Amino acid sequence: MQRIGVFVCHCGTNIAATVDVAQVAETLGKEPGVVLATDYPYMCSQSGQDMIENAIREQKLTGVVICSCSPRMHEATFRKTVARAGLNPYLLEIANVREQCSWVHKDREEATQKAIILGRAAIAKVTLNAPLVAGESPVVKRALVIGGGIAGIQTALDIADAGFEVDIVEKEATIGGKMAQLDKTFPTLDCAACILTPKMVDAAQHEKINILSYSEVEAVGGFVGSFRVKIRRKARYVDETKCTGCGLCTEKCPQKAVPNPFNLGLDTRRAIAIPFAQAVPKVAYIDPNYCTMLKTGKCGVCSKVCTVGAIDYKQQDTLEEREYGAIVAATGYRPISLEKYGEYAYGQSPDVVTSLELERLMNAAGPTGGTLLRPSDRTHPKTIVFVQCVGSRCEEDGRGKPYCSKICCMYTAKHAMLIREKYPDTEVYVFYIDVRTPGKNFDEFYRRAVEEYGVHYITGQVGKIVPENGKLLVQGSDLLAGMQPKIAADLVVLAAAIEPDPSARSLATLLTASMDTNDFFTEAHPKLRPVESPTAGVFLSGACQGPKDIPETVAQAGAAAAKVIGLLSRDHIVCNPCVATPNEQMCNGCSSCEKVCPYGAITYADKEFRMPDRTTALRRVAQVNPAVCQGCGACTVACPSGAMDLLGFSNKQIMAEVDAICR
Amino acid sequence: MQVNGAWQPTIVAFCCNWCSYAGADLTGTNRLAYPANVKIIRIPCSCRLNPLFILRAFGRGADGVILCGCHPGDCHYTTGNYYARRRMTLLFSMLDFLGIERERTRVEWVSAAEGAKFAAVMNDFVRQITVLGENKRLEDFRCK
Amino acid sequence: MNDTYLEYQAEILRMTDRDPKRCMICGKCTASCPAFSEMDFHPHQIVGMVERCEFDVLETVEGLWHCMSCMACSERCPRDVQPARFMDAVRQWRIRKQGGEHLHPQQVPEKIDEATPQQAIAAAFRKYRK
Amino acid sequence: MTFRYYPGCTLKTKARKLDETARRCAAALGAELVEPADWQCCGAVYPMAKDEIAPKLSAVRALADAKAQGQELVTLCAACHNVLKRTNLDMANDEHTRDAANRYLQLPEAYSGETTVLHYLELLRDRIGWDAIRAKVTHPLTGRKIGAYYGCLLLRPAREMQMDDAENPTIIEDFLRAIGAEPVVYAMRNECCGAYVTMEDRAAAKARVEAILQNAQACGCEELTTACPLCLYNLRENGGALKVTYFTELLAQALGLEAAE
Repeated sequence: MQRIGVFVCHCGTNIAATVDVAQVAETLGKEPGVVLATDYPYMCSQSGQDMIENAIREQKLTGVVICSCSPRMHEATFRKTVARAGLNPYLLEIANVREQCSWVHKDREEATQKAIILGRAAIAKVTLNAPLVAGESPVVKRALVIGGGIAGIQTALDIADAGFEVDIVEKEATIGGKMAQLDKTFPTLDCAACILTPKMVDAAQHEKINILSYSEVEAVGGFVGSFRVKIRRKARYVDETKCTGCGLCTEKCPQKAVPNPFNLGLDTRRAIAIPFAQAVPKVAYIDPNYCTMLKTGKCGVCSKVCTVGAIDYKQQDTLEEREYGAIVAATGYRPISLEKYGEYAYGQSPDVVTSLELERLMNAAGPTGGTLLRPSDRTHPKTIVFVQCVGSRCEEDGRGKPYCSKICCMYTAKHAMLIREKYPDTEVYVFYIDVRTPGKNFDEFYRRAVEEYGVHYITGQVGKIVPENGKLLVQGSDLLAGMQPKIAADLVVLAAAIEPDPSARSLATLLTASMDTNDFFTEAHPKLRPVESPTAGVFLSGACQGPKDIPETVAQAGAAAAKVIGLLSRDHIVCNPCVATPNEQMCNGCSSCEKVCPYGAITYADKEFRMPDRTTALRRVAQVNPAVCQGCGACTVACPSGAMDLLGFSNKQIMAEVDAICR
Repeated sequence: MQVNGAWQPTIVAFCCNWCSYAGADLTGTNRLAYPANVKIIRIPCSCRLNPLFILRAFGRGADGVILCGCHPGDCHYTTGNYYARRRMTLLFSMLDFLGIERERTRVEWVSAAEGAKFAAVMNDFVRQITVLGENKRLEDFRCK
Repeated sequence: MNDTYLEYQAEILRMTDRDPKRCMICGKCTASCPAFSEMDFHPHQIVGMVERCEFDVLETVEGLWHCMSCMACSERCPRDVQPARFMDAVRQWRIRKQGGEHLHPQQVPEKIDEATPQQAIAAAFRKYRK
Repeated sequence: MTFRYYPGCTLKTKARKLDETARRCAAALGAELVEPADWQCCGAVYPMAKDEIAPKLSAVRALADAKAQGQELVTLCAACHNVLKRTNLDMANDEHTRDAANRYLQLPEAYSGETTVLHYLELLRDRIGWDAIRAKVTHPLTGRKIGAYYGCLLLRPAREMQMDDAENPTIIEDFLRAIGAEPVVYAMRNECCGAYVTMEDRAAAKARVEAILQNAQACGCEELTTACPLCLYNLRENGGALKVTYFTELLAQALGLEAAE
C-alpha cells in the first residue's frame, strides 16, 4: 500500500501569492495513497528539509511529492533530503508549480486548479516509481590520445602532469603534426619548431607518456572508464629499440627518388628516412612502396651500414590491445585537394602553391634552405599573389567546403609580412573576400602587414590564372575600384580550405562519436561542453572539432585534458540510473533499438528461455549497457514489441501523468 | 474540461528536459503569461514521446497535444529530435486518416533560451484549440 | 518598395530559379568575366541589383548585350548563385518589355561576313530579341 | 553500332567540313550515324530562363525521335550539344518543362529525358575507345603540336554537361594522343572566344581571340583544333595567327581518309 507525502511550498510569496497553497494541500491530501499533505513557506530551507525527513520517518512514507519550483532548480537537493531519511532518492517527484504555474498565470483560481492537477500528475507518477540505484563502473586510470600534433601533445602532457598514464597513437612515423611543418607562427612570429620541438621532447621523456608512432587505432570496445582499444603498430622495418637515429642509412640508401612527404613532395628523400631532424621518436623507417629490398629482395644497403643491426626487413605489423578510461580524439586537419580548381592552374604550374607548401619553401629546414625560391626555376619571385578562400565558404560548388577555414586570413598576413620583410623588392598582392581577424592582437597584425609592410590587399577574387612565358597571369576583380586587375605574377599562393583528417571518419565510427556533415567531430554541447563528445568518455582536442589556430588548439587541448583528469581521478563512475531496460521476455531481437541508439549502448545476447511447452529455446535479446546508455528513450519508441522501457520515465509513468492531467 | 459551466480546452504539452522544459522555466522566470490550460509533462528527450501517449491523451479527453523539443541539430542526445520529427509526421498522417483535425497536435522547437517563444507558441496553440472546440472524436467513453 | 519592381523581381527569380541572397559578393564571377572591359555593370552587380530591386538601373544596363554567355561566372561561383542565369533572365526581361528588343533582322546583313556561321546568327537572335 | 545523329544548321552550310569528315570517320570506325529526316535548328543557345519552353521544343523533337528509334543521339556542333544535353536534363528533371513540352508537342508517347545524348568526342571515348582508334590510325600525326580549344559550350555547366573537368579538361588531349599528335596544354583553352558577340562588337571578340592565341603560342601550340564552328570562325577571322581545324579533320587525316595539308 502506497503511503505518499505531499509537500506544498509557498516559496515566500512566489507561489503562495497566486496559488492557494492550503487548498492545494487539502485537495491533494484526498488523493488515493496520500497519507500526508502539508504546506510550508520554504521547503528548501533547512527546517523545510527537516520537516520532510521527519515526515518520511514518522509516516513511513513510500513516496514523496513536492510542489515547488522547477526540478531543474532543487530536484538534486530534495533527492538528498529523501535519501537522508532512508528512502530511495528516486521515489521523489516534483510538481513545478512556480515557473510553470504561479509565475505564468495571474488568476488565483485558475492557478490553484492547475497546481492541483500538476500535483495529481506527480502523485500518479510517484505511485509507479521504482527505487533506482545508480550503478557504478570502475575507471582504468590511463588515457588514450589519438593524434600526435600540437593538440594531442598538449593534451597528453597536461594529463601526464596530473599523474596519469597517457598513450599517444600517431599514424605517422613522428609526432609533431602540421605544426612541425610550419615556419613561423602568428601573431608573434615565433618559429614553430622552436616552440613545438621542446614539447615533443617533453612528451618523449615524460615517464607517464608512451608514444606509439606509426600506429593506428583498429578497434574500440567497452565504454567510459574501461575502453578496450586495439592498436595496429605498422611495420617500420627498423627495430625501434635498437635504432639510435644516427641517420647513416638515410644517407646511403640508393633509392633517392622518393617524394618527401614532410616537404609536401617539393623535394625528394631516400626510401629509408627519418621524417625530419627533430623527429620524435628519432627512429628511421622504410617506405615499403619505394624500398628496392622490400620490393625485389635485392639491395640491403641500409642493413649493411647500420652499426646496431636495427634493420629488419621481415618485420610485420603487430596488434596490441590496451585498456583506457578515457579517449581523446586529436586527429587534426589537412588542406583540401585543389585538383578540381583548374582555373587556378594548381597542378598545371609548379609555381602555384598552397600556403602549407609556402611554409616549407620559407622554412630554413625546407627544400630551399629557407630562401624563397619558386619551384619551377629556383629564382626569386618578384611579384607574389595570394588568393584567399580557395575552397572555403563554397556552399554548393561540389569542390569546396561551406565553412570559413578560420586560419587563412592570419597566416596569409603572416606570409605577406615575412616576405616583404625579407625581400623588400617583392610586390605582394592579396585577393580577399573579407579579412577575418578576431583574436588577441590579430587585427593589429593584419594592419601592420598593410601599413608597415605595404602589402596590397584587393577586395575581390581571382577568376583565372594563366601560366605563360614563365609568368602567371592572374585575372582578378577589384570590387572597390570596379576594375579587373591583371597581374603578371611569379608565384601564386592559394589559401586552401582545411578539412578534417580523413582518418577521423572511420575513427568516429569506432568511437560511436558523432560528426557533422563536414566530418568534424560534434561536441556534447556547442557552448557549454565544447571539448566533450556526446559519447561518454570521448573527448575532443584541436582542429578535429572545427578549424582552429594554434592558441585555440592549445587552449582546447588543455580543457580536454582537464575533463580527462576529472574522469580519471575518480575510482568509479556513477551512472545515470534512468536508463533503458529491455523486457527480455518480450524482446524479439529485431535490432530496431540498436539502430536508433546514438551511443551504441545496445548489444544482443543469445539467452535460453523456457517456452510455454516446457522446452527451452535460445533467443536473441537486447542488452543495454547502463554505463553507456544516456537515457534519451529513442529505443523505447522504436521497439515494435514494446519490450524496451525507460527507468524513471516508463511508459506507465508517463501514461499515468497523462491520465491525471486529462481526468 | 468544464470550468464553471463553460468548456475550457485541456492541453498537454510534452517538453524535452534539456531545451523546451528549460525554455518553459524561463517563461516563468520572465513572468510571461500563457493560459493555465497548458499542463507540461517532462520527458528526457522529444524522442521519448511515444505517439501512443498522444492518442492516450486524446482518449482521456485532451483537446490538444503539443510536443516541444530542441531545435534540429541541437538535441542533447544528438539525433533524438530527428526521430521525434519523423514519428510525428507519421502520426499526423494517421490522425488525418482517423479524422482528427491535425491542428490538434503540433511540434515546436523551443530552446532553453526561448522563453518568449514558449509563451507565444502556447498562446497561439490554446487559441487554435479553442477555435477547434471540444475533442469528441477520439474520446474513449470507457474511461469516463 | 515599388510594387512593379517587386513583380519584376519575382519574374526574374522565377526565370533563374536561384537565390541572389546567397551571393557573398566575393567577385569571382566578375574576375572570370571575359567581357569585363566592355561592360558598364558586371555580373556580381547585376545579381545585386536584382536582389535590391534596382530595376531603374537594370532598365538601362548595357553590359547585358556584351555578355557572351560563356558561363564561366556560373561555373566558378562558389555559392551556386549562377550569375549567368541572372544575366540571361534580365536580358529576357528587357526583351519581353515593349521595345526591349536589341536586334532587328534588317541589321543582320551588315553584321556578318561570308564565313559567319549560322550558329552565330541564331544565337544572336535568341539572345537579343523575342 | 548505330546512332541517331543531329548535325544542326551550321554543319549543313558553313561547317560542311565538320559534318562530312565526321561521317566518314564514324563509318571507318564502325559507327553508323543516321540523320533523322526532319530535324530543326536547336536555336544555338540554351534558354536559361526557366519559363521559356518554346525555344526548347525542336530539341525535344530530336530527342524524342532518338528515343523512338531506341538509339543514342550523337551531336557534333558544341552549341547543339549544349542545347540538346541540357534540354534533355530538363525533360528528365524539371516537371514544369516536361509537362509543358509534352502538352504542346502531343507526341505519340510522352518524352521524359530517356535518350542518352553523346557528343561525338564522347562517342569516340566511351563507345569506340581510344585504343580502338589508335589501332585504326594509319597516318599518325606524329610531331604535330596541337592545342585543343574547348571553348565554353562543351564543358559548361560541368554539372549538366558531365563531359569533363570544366577547368582542366583532357578529352581532346586524349584524342590527340590517340591519333599520334602531341597535345599542348595551355590555360586559355576553356576561355570564351567571343562567340556571337563578334556580330555586335568585333573588337571585343578580337581581344578575346588574341589573348587565347597568344597563350597557345607561348605554350608551344603550332595549330589548334576545336569542335565548334563559331569558335573556329572567331579563331580564324578574328585572329589568324594559328591554323585552326575541326578535330574530325584531324581524325580523317589520321585514319588516312584525307590527306594532311
